[in-house]
Amino acid sequence: GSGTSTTTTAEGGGGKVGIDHPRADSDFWNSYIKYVPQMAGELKVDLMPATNSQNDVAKLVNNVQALIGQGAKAIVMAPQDTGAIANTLQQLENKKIPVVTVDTRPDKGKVFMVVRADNRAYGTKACEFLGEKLGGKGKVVQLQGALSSINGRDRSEAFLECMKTKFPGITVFSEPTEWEGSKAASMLQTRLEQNPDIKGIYMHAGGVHLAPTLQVLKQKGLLVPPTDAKHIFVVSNDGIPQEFEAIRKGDIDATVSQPADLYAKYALYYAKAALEGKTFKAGPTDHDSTIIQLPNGLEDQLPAPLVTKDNVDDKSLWGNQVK
Amino acid sequence: MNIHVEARNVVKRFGPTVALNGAKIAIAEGETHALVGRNGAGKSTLVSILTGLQRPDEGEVLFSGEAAPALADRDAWRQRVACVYQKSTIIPALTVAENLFLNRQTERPGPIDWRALRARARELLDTYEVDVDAHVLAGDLSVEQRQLVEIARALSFGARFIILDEPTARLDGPAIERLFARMRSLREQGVTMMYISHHLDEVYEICQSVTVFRDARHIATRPVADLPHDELVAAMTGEATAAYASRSRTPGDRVVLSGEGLSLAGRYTDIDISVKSGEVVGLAGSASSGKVGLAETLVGLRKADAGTVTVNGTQVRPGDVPAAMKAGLGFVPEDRHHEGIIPLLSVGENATFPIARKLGRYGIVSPTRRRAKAEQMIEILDIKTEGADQPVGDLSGGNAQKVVFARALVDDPTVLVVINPTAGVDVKAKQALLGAVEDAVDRGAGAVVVSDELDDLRICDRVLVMFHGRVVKDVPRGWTDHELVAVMEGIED
Amino acid sequence: MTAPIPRVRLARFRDLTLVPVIVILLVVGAILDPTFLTAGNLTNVLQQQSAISLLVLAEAMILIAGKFDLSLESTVGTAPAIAVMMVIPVTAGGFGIALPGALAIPLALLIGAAIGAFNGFLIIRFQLSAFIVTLAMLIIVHGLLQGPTEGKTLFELPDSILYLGSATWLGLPAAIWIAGVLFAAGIFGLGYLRVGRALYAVGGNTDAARAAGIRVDRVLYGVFIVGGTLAALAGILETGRLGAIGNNMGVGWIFMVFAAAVIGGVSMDGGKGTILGALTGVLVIGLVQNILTLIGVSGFWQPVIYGGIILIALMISRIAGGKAQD
Amino acid sequence: MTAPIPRVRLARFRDLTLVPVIVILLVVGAILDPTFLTAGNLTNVLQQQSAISLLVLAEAMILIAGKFDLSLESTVGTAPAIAVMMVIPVTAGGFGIALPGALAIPLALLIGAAIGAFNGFLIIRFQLSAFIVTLAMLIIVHGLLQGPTEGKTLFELPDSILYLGSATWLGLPAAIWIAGVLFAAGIFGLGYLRVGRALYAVGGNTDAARAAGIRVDRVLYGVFIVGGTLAALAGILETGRLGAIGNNMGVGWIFMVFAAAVIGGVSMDGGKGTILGALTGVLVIGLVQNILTLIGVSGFWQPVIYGGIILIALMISRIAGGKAQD
Ligand SMILES: Nc1ncnc2c1ncn2[C@@H]1O[C@H](COP(=O)(O)OP(=O)(O)OP(=O)(O)O)[C@@H](O)[C@H]1O
Ligand SMILES: Nc1ncnc2c1ncn2[C@@H]1O[C@H](COP(=O)(O)OP(=O)(O)OP(=O)(O)O)[C@@H](O)[C@H]1O
Ligand SMILES: [Mg+2]
Ligand SMILES: [Mg+2]
Repeated sequence: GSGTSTTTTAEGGGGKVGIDHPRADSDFWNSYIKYVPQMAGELKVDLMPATNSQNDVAKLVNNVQALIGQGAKAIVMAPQDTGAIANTLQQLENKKIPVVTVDTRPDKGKVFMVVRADNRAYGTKACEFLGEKLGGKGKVVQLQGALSSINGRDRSEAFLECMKTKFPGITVFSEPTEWEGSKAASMLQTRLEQNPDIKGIYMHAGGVHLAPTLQVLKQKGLLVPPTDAKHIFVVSNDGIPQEFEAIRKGDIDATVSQPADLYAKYALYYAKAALEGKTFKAGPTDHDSTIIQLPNGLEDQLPAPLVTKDNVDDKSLWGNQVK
Repeated sequence: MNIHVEARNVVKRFGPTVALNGAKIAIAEGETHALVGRNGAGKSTLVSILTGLQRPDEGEVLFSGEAAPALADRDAWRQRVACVYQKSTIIPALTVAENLFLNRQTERPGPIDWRALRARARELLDTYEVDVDAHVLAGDLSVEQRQLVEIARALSFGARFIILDEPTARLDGPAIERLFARMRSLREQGVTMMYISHHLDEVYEICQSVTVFRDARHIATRPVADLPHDELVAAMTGEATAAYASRSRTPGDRVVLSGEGLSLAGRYTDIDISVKSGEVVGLAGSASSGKVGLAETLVGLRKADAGTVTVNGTQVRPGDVPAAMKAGLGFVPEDRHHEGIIPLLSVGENATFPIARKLGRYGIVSPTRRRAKAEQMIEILDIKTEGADQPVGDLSGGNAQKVVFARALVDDPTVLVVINPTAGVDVKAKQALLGAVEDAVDRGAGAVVVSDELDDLRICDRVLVMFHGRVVKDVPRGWTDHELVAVMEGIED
Repeated sequence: MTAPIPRVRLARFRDLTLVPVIVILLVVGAILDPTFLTAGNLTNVLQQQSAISLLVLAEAMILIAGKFDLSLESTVGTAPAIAVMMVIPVTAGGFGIALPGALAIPLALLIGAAIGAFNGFLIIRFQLSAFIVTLAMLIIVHGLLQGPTEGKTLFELPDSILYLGSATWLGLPAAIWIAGVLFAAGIFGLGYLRVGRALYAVGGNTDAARAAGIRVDRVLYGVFIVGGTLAALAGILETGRLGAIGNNMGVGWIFMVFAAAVIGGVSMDGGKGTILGALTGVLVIGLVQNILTLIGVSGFWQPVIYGGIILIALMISRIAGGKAQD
Repeated sequence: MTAPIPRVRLARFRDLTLVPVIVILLVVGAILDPTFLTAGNLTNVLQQQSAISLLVLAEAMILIAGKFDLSLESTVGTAPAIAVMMVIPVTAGGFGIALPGALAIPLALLIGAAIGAFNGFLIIRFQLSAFIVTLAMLIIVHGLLQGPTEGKTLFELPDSILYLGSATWLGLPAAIWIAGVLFAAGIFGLGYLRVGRALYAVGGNTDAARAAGIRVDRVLYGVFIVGGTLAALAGILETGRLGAIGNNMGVGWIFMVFAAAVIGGVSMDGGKGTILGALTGVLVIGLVQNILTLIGVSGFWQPVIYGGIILIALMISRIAGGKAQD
């Protein structure tokens, strides 16, 4: 186990773990969903059939109630609305059911562990990459996710903040795409028409933004190698195999690999640990991450490496493991 | 003589209602055959079966001795029979021209030549002397103009058999005359026709034989010449019925309804009208005389451009129907489908909307009291219905009209305005409805009767004749048909 | 005078065409999962449906009056959010007006009523298409949540607004009581009150209703305002249940609301349907969702099963109702 | 015979009530941003709208025939996706049937037609409410994309299906040509062909249409099938434009489709409106979106402005059209 864990009770890890998936229509989450049963097998977690709240926190609440009714002793969830889950967390705490949240950090209510990578760090990494490539001046576009999603907002705010402080010479256009490829393509196309001198793009979600962006660039004849002066530097976010493919081909330059496999693995790991009565403390872990203390629990901040042409073939990246 | 069209032993049920119960009809080639019967006797149901819109539950239809085509084969039906249905088949959003040539806009395959279509339509309208522009939207026409368009369309098919289901219920005298002239010339060309009307004198004027239906059954088929008027009525009603005798009375002094200086652009100008308690005032006029527009202003359905309306001493805000009703007005609108009935609601509810506030306290409407009141109205007006809870939409045309009447009378109005009150109602019902108007007046109400039918106007103490939006003459009781028509046509004075 | 009686009975039963569906769902649910028929689970189903059921109640009334309101779903989030932002401090995301916390609920209801009145104004006064007006309003009203909050969730809420959605009265969640009472009022009002019957008249034939002395515009304004207010109340209940107001609250509900109303026998063409029928529609939708959750159907295929069940319920409601649907 | 002439002219112009709005938008756009009036930008607007415009064309026809189809938006993604999965290898996410790549487009169109036919079957044969049937189908058809793909985006597409949406013909994107030709066909067909006029008759008064010998059921089946096929074609164009088929393709379009059709003068009650009018509706929506993007309105407030403009366009269309909307 991790260096910071201690077992307080002796009764071995009994009890079923209920899990709710946040949505079934994005590549990243689908990879996660696929990893879950695999990791449950490896970790020997007694997993109940998963529910899916389809990006609706009200459904999530209903699902959690049903899971408890069916005898779940620990819950893994990924609330996409981090406020509206407060009451549910309160109820779960009253029932002494530990909760592991994945990807998002609830604003209020007790959690046993938050398993996530730092979304603000994604934005900052993308900003730093683009800033350096552009030499601190020029114009960049960020294709945002949905503004009502905490992750989209974190990425967006961190990106803007970093640009403002570190690269004040760069102008940023922010396009709210609602995670829709169609909107992304239209907005990018329009923006490039208006500002042909745009030199960088940060996409919040490779799954939805990658293909439309490449298609727009191709149509405009801007899909050229970095050595060409017309090249537009593109940073993506997620780390799906297609992004790696694009990096290899030189179509895009980097992506932030959001660890779908580790999300699944450590979510289940901590759920099981909670049932076994283990507890954790802030500090570094045995898997290249750091646990930090939150007012309402702990958070294991998993590494989210920036993938470029240099490390795109790294076997440990989750995007290189799926098929 | 060859039988052109025959229906044998037809049974048609609608849920619990038996609309046709072993009914039959046989129409000889080239004759104009009347079908008469009381409201709800099943006439229109037979029409829908004879035109292939509905399948009979039992029985068969033969054209010239051959079995009728399959229901799906609309073209075959259209070659055999054309029809003016009782319910409008005009499509309001399309132009008159297109309505006339619906689904036959082109003579040859290929795109529609709109100019040619309009020309054809104009020609057709001219042939039938229908004074309507071919390119206006049918929805902008008056009820009467629409009816004329439907007739022109049905006659234009060149079918050898034409059905007219109450075509004259919405037409005025001259228009009826034009229709009859047309029908006579078609008959000369050997066209067979089935004619449905509640105006029995029309039956005698235009038809050679007549079939009577009563209670969903065939009662008699006779040459009209062999069947005197009272026998025909007796066959229809199942009992001897005397002709309606209007009553005489002396109007009171109190003015219960008055309009002063009323004008509405394009409809009527500078009208003064006043109706006393115990008085029936008729409003007559040929098409577009403005009588309906005026009546609708009096009841609040329309706002006049100028002038005031006073109901029972209260000056009513223009266009405020509830206020007029509160002041003591009851009225029957021109078109029962448009402003009369709410088809999905029950007979009882439709009849009692104006007195809903009296059927219970605290805004509650007691269903028991509503049903009791409704049953009373059903009784008084002799409405043929399964009961107060039947949706009005399921009633036959004339019975639906009686429900609208019930709504007008339910609150014991001090002022009664009825527009085309007997449109589509049978002889006996007509008597009941005119009687109901006179009863209300005998109880002290004042009434306005707007009608194209001279029979309706006979109960009036005086008739205001309108012509091109102005009252041209105030005709006292005792007029002859000829005199009144002359004034209406603007021939006299 | 004997024939009419069966007819009346039949007409009454027409509201209840979904009862067999509900019974089948209860049996199927009980077979598939032992938890299903427990009091706890069924209470959960009712509680989960209580907020959306108020929207169904509102939409059923609006549909019966022959109109349409898509914007209700946006009011669910916006009305309580704006009300809350008027009472909480700036630090918690408020406007800085800091009105007393006790005003949160009345304010929310007022905002809901105002949105309804504005819809009514555009539709009645300008005679605009209700579908498109309320579609535009759906977008605008949601924008009025997203704009001031800048997409953030409000989670520091005054206790007053949390109470209704989270309290328990006599062993049952307060939300169930509230929805139950309002549905009872709706059933009574539309069945026996003058103003309720006027909705049917207006929806069935507006011109005839006007000619029968009903103040059509007033009735329509009323129904839009009541609709908006009920949507705000739904938002308040949901706020209490979730403990916060997210930017997505209510988003996507409206389709389910229509589905519930229509399979419950309310016509999209106006003048037809009952509140009791709409209630059975809500219950069917709630039970289907609960069973799908309990048996853990794969999220990917869930929509197919779900949509399929709506279709089946629709067919049953059609067959039992006997008439073509509009 | 002199008075009628202005009336006819007016009736013609009624299709074009949105032209002043378009002019205003062009002027406002030109003032706000110099890029706006460039050929490049306007071409972009047309290209961006070409896929959704086909949906508007489909929906306008269905609305004119008096029906309703919400499921078109799901067909946009599902038809091309299923077709693609029938031609690509398992490794790329296919079914493993691996039909020839050239079949992708015909297959997609066929799938669209089949979805339309199924909608028609339920609505016409069982006389179910079109709104709710197609709502259920919206959910189901989207599930039929999400289920087999397990939510993954299809990236490896056959060239054949990418071609139409990305090619350029005579200097303009092929998608614009295709949409243009289909709109021209629609304007001609609904204006000058008997079958097109039959849509108006069916939508205006079904009984009257039947009495006039129009095969109502056949017309309705036809319009649903054409609608589904156009939606599939829209999906093909969009696939080419985006280079991949995501699970969200088409999702959320249907509201914009209705908004475009209705502000363009097509009635939700059937029998009224023209394809030309619908086209102006699409253009208004496209220009508004483009201008909002160009001037970079804050994403949070964008919906409010956007919804507001729809309302304004609706009012202009109402005032210029002169009649109450349904
Ligand atoms: N679609 C229907 N559903 C239910 N009942 C119907 C329907 N159509 C007709 N009926 C009933 O069938 C009976 C016969 O109606 P029909 O319309 O044929 O009468 P009619 O002789 O034409 O009367 P009128 O002279 O008033 O037009 C009536 O009792 C009517 O209520
Ligand atoms: N909805 C309408 N819109 C425009 N003009 C109308 C409308 N209804 C009737 N008119 C026209 O107004 C004039 C007066 O009509 P009104 O109905 O008052 O007279 P009327 O004597 O009852 O005529 P009719 O017997 O043709 O109904 C006529 O020229 C008529 O065609
Ligand atoms: Mg009849
Ligand atoms: Mg008249």
